[in-house]
Amino acid sequence: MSLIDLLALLPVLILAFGGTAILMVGAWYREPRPLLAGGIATALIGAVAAGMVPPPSLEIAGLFSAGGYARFFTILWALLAAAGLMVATRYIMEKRLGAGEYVSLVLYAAAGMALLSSATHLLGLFLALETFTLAFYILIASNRRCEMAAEAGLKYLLMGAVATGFMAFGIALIYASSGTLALPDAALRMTAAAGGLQPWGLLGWGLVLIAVGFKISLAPFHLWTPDVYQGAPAPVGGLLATGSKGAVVAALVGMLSLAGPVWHDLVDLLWLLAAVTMLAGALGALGQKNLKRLLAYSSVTHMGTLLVGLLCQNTEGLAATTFYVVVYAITSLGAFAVIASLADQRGEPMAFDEWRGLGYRHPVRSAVLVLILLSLAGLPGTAGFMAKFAVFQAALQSGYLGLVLIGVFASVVSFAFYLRVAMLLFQPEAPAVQRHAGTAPEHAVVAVCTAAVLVFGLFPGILFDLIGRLLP
Amino acid sequence: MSTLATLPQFPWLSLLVLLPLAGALLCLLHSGRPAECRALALATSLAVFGVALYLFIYHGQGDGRWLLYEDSAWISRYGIRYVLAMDGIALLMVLLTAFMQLAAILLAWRVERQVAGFFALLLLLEAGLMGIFLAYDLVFFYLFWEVALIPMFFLISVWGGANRRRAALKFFLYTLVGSFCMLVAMIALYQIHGAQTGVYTFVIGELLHTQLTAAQEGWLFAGFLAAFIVKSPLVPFHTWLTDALTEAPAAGSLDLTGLLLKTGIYGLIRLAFPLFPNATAHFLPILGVLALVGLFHAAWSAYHQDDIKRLLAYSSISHLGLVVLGLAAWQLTAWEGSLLLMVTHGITTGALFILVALIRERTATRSMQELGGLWGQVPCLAFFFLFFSLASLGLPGLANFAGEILVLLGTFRAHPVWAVAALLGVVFAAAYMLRLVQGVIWGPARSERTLPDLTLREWLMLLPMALLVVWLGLYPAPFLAPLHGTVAVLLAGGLP
Amino acid sequence: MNDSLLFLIPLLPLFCAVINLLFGMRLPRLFAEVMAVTGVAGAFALTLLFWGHAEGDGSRAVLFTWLNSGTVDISFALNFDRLAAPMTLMVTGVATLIHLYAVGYMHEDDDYARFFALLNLFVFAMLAIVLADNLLVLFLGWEGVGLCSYGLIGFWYRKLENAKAGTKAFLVTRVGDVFLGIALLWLFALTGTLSINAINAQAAAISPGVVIVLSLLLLLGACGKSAQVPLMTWLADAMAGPTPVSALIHAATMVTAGVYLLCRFFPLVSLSAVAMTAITAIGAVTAIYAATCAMAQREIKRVLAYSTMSQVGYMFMAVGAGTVAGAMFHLLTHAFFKALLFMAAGCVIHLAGDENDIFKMGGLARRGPVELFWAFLAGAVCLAGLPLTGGFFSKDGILLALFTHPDPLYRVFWLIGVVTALLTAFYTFRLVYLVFAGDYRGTGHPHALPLLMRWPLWPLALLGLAGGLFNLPVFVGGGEALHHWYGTMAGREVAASHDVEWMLIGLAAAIAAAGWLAAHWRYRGYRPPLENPVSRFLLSGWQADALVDRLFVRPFTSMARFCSAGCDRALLDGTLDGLARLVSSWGRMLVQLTTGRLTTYLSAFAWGFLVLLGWFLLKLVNGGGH
Amino acid sequence: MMIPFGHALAFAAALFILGLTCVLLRRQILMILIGVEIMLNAASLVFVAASAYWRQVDGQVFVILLMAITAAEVAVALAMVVYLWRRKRTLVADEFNGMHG
Repeated sequence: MSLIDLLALLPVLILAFGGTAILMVGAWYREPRPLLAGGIATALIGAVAAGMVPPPSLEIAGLFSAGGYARFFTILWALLAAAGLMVATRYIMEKRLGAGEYVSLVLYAAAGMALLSSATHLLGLFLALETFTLAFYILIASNRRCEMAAEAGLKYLLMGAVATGFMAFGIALIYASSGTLALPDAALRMTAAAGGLQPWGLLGWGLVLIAVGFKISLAPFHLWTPDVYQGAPAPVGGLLATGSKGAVVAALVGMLSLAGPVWHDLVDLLWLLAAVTMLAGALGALGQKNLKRLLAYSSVTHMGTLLVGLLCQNTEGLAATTFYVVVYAITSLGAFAVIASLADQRGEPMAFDEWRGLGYRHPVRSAVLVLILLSLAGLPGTAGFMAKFAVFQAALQSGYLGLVLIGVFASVVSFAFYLRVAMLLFQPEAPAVQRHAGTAPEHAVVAVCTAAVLVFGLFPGILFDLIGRLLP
Repeated sequence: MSTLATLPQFPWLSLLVLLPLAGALLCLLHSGRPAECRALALATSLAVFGVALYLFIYHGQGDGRWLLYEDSAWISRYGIRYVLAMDGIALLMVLLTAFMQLAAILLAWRVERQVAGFFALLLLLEAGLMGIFLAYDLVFFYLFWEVALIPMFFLISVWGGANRRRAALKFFLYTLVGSFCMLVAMIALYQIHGAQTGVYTFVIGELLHTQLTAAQEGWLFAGFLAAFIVKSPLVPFHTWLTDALTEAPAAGSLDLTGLLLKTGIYGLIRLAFPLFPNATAHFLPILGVLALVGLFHAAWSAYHQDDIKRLLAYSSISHLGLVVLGLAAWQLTAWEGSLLLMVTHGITTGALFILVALIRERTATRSMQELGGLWGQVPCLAFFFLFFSLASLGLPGLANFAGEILVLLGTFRAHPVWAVAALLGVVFAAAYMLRLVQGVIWGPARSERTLPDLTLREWLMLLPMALLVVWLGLYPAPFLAPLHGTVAVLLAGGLP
Repeated sequence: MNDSLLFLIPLLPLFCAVINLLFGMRLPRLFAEVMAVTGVAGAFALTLLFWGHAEGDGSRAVLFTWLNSGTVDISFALNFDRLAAPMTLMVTGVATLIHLYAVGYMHEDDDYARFFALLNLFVFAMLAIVLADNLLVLFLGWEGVGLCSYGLIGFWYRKLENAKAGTKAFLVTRVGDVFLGIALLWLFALTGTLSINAINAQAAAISPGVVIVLSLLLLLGACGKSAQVPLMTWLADAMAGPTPVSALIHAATMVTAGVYLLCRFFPLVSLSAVAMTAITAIGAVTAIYAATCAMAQREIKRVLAYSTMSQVGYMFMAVGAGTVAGAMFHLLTHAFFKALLFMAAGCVIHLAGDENDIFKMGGLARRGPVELFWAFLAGAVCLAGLPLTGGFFSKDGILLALFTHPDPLYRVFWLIGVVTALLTAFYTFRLVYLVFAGDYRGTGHPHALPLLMRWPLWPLALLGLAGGLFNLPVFVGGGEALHHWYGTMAGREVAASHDVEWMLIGLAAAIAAAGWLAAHWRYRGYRPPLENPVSRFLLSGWQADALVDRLFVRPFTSMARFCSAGCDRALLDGTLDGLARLVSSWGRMLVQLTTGRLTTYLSAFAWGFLVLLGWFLLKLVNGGGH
Repeated sequence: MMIPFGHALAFAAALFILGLTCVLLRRQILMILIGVEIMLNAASLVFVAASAYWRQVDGQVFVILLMAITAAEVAVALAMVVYLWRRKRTLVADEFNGMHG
């Protein structure tokens, strides 16, 4: 690896080495505040580095890209990590967790996600994916005093391990059929591959799809999602819902923009997956009595909708998908941040009973939560609407009317369950108990997310233009 | 596009939308101080009314072109523009909205719970309605179309009656299904137009001349129709309205019946008809029959109600059936009648909803079985009740009659049978309205308690409405004047 | 004088009505009363003042444009012509007297402001009908009188029955209004105008079939307002209102509006023989129907109500027989004597201690002031058609017109008219005997009669008795003044030989005498009312209410129940709820997959894998096929 | 001489299925993890075989890294197993079903 490569990799290196440094310091110095501040600073520096330091080459060791697209997501995930840490501060201190470990794991995860979003090689993809997945295994179960966290950790771990198996085998088959792991070629050569091997390659892509399906919770690989969301603490859940899914999707978008044709063969499968996922998520959320589980199912629907965008196989669809990912990440993070900011010694408010009438105790955050939920549902004026609009637009352009109609149905159902929560929050008869007032960093994250939801909702042009320039 | 677009002018239309929005934000900032919120809301809606009145007086004369037009780039990626445009019809609806909103604010004066939220939602609703009436870009229109639902949803679900949550969800989801159908149709139209001309735009005026096959046009029209018919609402898509109106708080019912319902019909006029002229031509007979069915069905159903609010909800549906019938006749006079009737219905039924709220405040009931004899107890209130009931049943000289007779005169020329049937409906209107009056204000007094008659605030709400009802009934010309040109253009299949 | 000042005639009562409505309760009682009387009396005076404007083609006044849209251009316009002028004079004149009477009648009631406001408003609306230049203004008045009638019938609203009677009146007349409305729309579509004169002028150009239908529609509209068969059921119940109301609205003016409408459109209606026959037939049926009902009634005002229907039936027959002058003549005399009868009946009820039942009266000639008896008797002889009274001449004119009509069918109508006259004489004197003869049978305490309730009877009595002078037939030396006044509007010239005329007059006199004698024989001494099926049948107005109830009201209410409960609640809401339940049951089924057990999740993974494999194999097979 | 590539693939596929079957049928967390290891090994096998087939080194590099990752994963997994055992005194996967629905 040359110096140029290292320089190009600088943002990720900052995250990784910063994480390591904080881990080491944390071994001796157990005061959480400075460690967290250091972590946040590291993440921010990483983001700044990704934004400010122009990469000397657009390609790193043939594994990763350092192009605008990759850098954009690097910034996004680094910022997300910073936000995740800000939200986690109180959690770490109240639960007396090892701050060093926590911070370093989040930074590692961010590094992994950044790498994943910039992978141009199946090896890089695999490595990056495993990096942040491993971090999440630990993060989810990090609170050793919590029964649910342990259970969630176990479920995510075992499922993740099986997914890794599928992923590895899938990549192996792709390699076997195409003879390369570099991304455009691995897909492109498949069509040209010797007749006997081509089906293996296709199967390989299918297996990769299953693994990806697990990561981004496509039905029927989504069953772990509600349990893990519920069990994981909200700060981790926020990262899990946004970063880990977003990074995978970002990688998919990158892969697709490089290697279109292979998807052609997978279209019917993806169509089915998208349809089933949208429906399963929406319908599953309908009967939920727990906000975090509801968010889990809602993320399933969203991933189904994303898949519709991916299915379009054109720049329109990819741009829409990218927009969707960014918006979804921000919105979702906002939701988890609100939940985390309300957590107190009773834990996080989760069951609907705990939310009932909370709007009268904490009007601002409840209103923000309603706004975020409406954005998730896709109310015009919020970012969520523009995202859905873009995806449906692209899908209609590509002739997926059926999917759009299913998506519309899912959206209607989504509105039903989001609005039920909104009503719950402002239900007048039963004022809820006072929850935590939240800390400044939490409020800051919530505020930024809210602002982003509105700004990207009313002036989506900013983000669209950026994406248009970045898409490879 | 109009040449007006190039002229520099004060952005009155944006002001109409932004003023209430700003008022809503200010209200939220003053939460916890009810008196200030009330004053703020009142001041805002007065200002909006002032602007609307100014526009009516100084920009109300037109020969069918846009009276005002604002245009600037917004989301260029999808050719979505920030276009606000006002023609005669929009002007009338804006005026009605501003006027009714004043009444709604006054009516909400006595709300005690979460005052800031209530007024903020009312003002947000006003902003949404203004946007619906003024937006001239499909996506921009859709934005307001949906945004207006949210405040109403919360008004119902938080401040409503016993079954409020169910009603609110039903209201929202029902209309949402329609809206989504419209959204899909909008995007499809956008793409078809873009593919044909290479110009990807959502501006309504530019989409006007898209070449569509019969099947395409039919499906797209159906998509738009789904949204507007549910909102109007035409039977059999009306059950959300009866529930929502019954459960909504007083000011919510007022806005819902007086304004929100009009958006459906307005959408038909502004979007569905001009965009899909051929499909419209095919569909008009069906629309007429649907309208008639609605007129009768609602009138009959109204007769069977005991809850006076529900009765009024049905009466609204019945009246809107007549409005739609006028549109279906596709006749200048009928259209102008329909539009006038939209306004007058808003005022008369709105006033009745106000009165129901006042009665409810005094007697704590809305059941006709428990009411009666109010004339002896609260004569002024009862007088207004009688007055607006008579206006509602179409007594000549009062507002509704002017609209109704124009609808009928116009409709008869095109479809005599429809007009005759609609006239028969008038008997039923009298039947349920008189049953209502009989149940509420005549008969022996139901309680010994002395009830307070109208207060100054209540007079302030009702008296202007009553005067307006008389004015519109006897001399609607100023309100018809802005319509002549616009309607003629619309009937010819164009837009200003 | 400026023609547009004509508007003062209707607007003066309107102005007073509004003042009374707004401020009546805050001002001294005297002020309200003076306001009310002034409004009507002023209108009367103005009518006299403007009388000259009616000559020739009359005068037209336009106030301002009411509706203006496309080809529709309708103004508030009045037309004061030869047909309208006498009617205006009668309406304002009778109304003035009745208002004066009402001041006395209401002097113990606290709700006087509403009463006088409505009464004045009524006069305004009635004048709008009479003076209307176009159909829409006429319709305004048409509905306006209906409204006032509604408000005044239910004036004592605390008794729900009164309010219900008002509602019934409004609804039944509204049914008639629908037909008038259809005619209005159709006429506009045909002629492009709503001006009555213009329509009449163009009437000849309308195809005959359409004319028949239009005429029948107008007839049905008239039936509603004038309580003719089949829309007659409301009038008897309308007697629940205060007596001045019955006198003004339900005897003298509003119920004759239908006749006036037909006269207004006579040029149109007379084009169709079928329609004319229908009008006559309706009139004849109503006349005999109402007369039979009146014979069995027990309440004094109901007797008079049925007699009103019967007499209006005569007027319809007159129109049908083609003589507008005859119809208007009877309309005027009837207005005088029937108002008189009602007002006198009001006095009677006062004296009998608010007792309505004539079987619980008796002997009132001695108990009350004797002048009351004479006033009542004056009205009664007019109604019964005793020779030389106004009613005699006007009724005889109608019978003559029927008799001389070229169509032989009209002889049947004439016969019905003669029989009705007999019945009329009988029930009129039945009433007189039961009320005034014999001993007092009631228990009520008489109220004092204010002076204002007594003296307005005299001018009316005079007008009623001498009313024949207005249109005295030529053969008895009269000049047929009214007929000549109407000129071209008078309708068919009724021509018959003097022999026939004398024969008919003799017959009429004989019939009136026969009716009186029969009543004298039956009721000279008091006998309790008959209780047999026939009398019950007649008492209930031939069970018309029950019939309407069964034919219309009950189907309507069950339809309403079906629409609301069956269709909306059960069907539509049921479907929606079912859909919602269905979707959420899918949700529940799906959620059941999330068992919480890892093995389930892993097997879901495996199922997904299997589907993939299946799809893959399918692809392979298909791909191999190519 | 080389083993035909097809044979290697078939064997690896069989191994993968075996591993998957193990994952699906066993209830013990440890056994499931072992199943996963078998699946990963099947992948490694394919990589090695393909590497030989395409005469490239990429596949072998992947195998090495795969081993490393597997090791890391196993480390985390075993720590988790110990932790779970301490909490609940059982390692049957289905016993951990506190959250569902």
